[in-house]
Amino acid sequence: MAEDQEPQEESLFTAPPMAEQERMVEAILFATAEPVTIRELTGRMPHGCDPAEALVHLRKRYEGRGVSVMKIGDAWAIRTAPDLGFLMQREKVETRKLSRAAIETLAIIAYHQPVTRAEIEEIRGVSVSRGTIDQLLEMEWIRFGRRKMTPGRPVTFVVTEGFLDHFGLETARDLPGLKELRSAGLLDNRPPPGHGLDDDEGDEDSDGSQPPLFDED
Amino acid sequence: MAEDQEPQEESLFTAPPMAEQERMVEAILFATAEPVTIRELTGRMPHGCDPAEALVHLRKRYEGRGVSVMKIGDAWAIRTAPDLGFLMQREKVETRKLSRAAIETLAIIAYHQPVTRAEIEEIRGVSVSRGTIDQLLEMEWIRFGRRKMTPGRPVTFVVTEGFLDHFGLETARDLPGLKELRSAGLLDNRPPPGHGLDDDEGDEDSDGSQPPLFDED
Amino acid sequence: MTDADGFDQTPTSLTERLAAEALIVDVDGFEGPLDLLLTLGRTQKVDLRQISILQLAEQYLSFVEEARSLRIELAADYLVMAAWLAFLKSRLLLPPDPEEEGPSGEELAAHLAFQLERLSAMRESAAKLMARDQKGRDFFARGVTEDVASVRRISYTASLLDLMQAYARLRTKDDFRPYVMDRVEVMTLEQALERMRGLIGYAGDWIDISSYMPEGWGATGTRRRSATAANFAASLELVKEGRAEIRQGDIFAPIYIRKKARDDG
Repeated sequence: MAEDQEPQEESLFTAPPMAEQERMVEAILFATAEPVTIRELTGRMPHGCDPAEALVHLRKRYEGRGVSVMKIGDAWAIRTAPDLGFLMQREKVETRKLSRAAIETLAIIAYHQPVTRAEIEEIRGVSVSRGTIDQLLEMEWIRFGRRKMTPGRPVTFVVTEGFLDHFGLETARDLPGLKELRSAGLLDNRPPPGHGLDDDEGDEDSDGSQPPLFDED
Repeated sequence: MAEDQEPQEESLFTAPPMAEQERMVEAILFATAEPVTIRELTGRMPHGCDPAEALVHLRKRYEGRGVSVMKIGDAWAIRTAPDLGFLMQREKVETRKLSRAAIETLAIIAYHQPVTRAEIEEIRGVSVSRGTIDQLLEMEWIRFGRRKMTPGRPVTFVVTEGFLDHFGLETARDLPGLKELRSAGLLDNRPPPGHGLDDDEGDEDSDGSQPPLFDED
Repeated sequence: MTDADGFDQTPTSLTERLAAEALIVDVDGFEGPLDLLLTLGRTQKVDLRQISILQLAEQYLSFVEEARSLRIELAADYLVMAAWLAFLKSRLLLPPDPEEEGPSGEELAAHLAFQLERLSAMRESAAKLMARDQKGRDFFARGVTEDVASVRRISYTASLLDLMQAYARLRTKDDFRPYVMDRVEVMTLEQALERMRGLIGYAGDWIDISSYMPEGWGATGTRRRSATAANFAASLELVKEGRAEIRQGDIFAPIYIRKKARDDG
């Protein structure tokens, strides 16, 4: 144990060569099924390493290979190339079939996040059952976001890194068609006409004094 | 999914190019929980594939990388390169105070070096456990000095550079002398009669009958 | 489907009739009135942006009418929507009343169109999302994972003060001699201050003032109380003199003291 300290102490000043750092990142990413954050990589690699740079090299190295280096939120993981899925018949995991309500709710949360339950209901035109939200929470595809600064301070929902990982998304900004939806104004939170007069609704901020927290992500 | 069948049928006659086969083997080895035999690879890959040859290529590709393609029994798997095993540990450092026995022994060595074990025991009035000495040696705060030219030629202990470094001393002679200790108020408190009864001190060892194992934990 | 033959009183073409029946039979399958409106709207075979809200309102109202004639019970929210659409319809048909407050029929219709378009867009997005490659179906994570062992390394530490106190303890044991104090149970502020002044010089770090307790003063309640009080008073005195800093994280939390960095220069 004591001997191990020395090279580490030394490397405070001289980090291993980049090729070596790339090997280290490769080994760490191969060893786990979960995405690994840069922070964790930094913590596990010798002092002075730059895992972010090593990842750039590693990602390039695996381009077009049977597995690829993927970015998921702030974390990184290696995944098999999607075109080879047919070879993995045996590895397939039966995911619980989601109801239409659950799929729609999930999509609304992903595209509109952070979004309150009332907003989801407004979009779907129907109340959201507790079970739907619970199921998505349990699958760890959604989580609670911060509360809205509107009367009643309702909780919001956002999608998780597990969601991004499952659908192979780098960030929620990479959701299919997001840009088009936004430019078409379909992601706006447009209150019903005359709604501002209606003061018993807790979650709208049609009065101009509210800070516009909606589109922060 | 059904579309995937077709190329397989076709490939009865034309196997995919070797580079493609290599990708397939790579993806299978990556995603499978157990080492995979050639027989199984053959079964999973399209007809006409030669996984054994693909493995030769793949193995070469991973030479010197952070992971390597290894044969385990008669099956194949991707494993962390042996020299990178240390990355699979997350070190948590927990800082604890040295036991009273250890700190006293250390103090005696610092003030009286080079000092034999018998001398330490004489000053402490209690036998010094092997564990205490070992701990200090392991911490690299003390080391063996030269043997004393007295009968039995006992080994002596001295403090190390690491010790001086930790305590911010240039030499052991910089340690405050008895006179300074006294003027600093460190020596003016005489133990009251029945010092051993001092029950809010957990690690009392002034009583000679105490087995010298108390400080090992 | 064969049961449908009994409902020939509906004066519509066969295909229209079948479509309407399919809708009604499916009424449980609708995710609320907005979903039903969207389905009805699709039968207009125009882009949702060009949809006629007036026509849609009529379609909806006749759907509800039909359901009633078939004695199909509709959930309350479908009826609320019907009432609202009837109101909207009247607003759209009648010239605007300048006396009336609130949004115009056009504004309400525009918002409904927006809601339908938004719902439809979210449906499509949901479908696109589910059509993506998915982990565990199309691409896969590592099959053999290696556990990251949490190695707990214990690092022992001691301060110079610890070292000196330890040595002092040993040396005082040697020249121990009976000692009589006038007031055995009382430690005076002067005594504590004298001691602390000396000790504080060696400690650069925050140190719990209870660790400055003189040896032998922690045993009995009276002695401990006296020493604690004197130590605390002495600490405050040192802070007042500008020689030390003192802090406490919380009520009843340990009180820490450290030598104040000299800033008189």
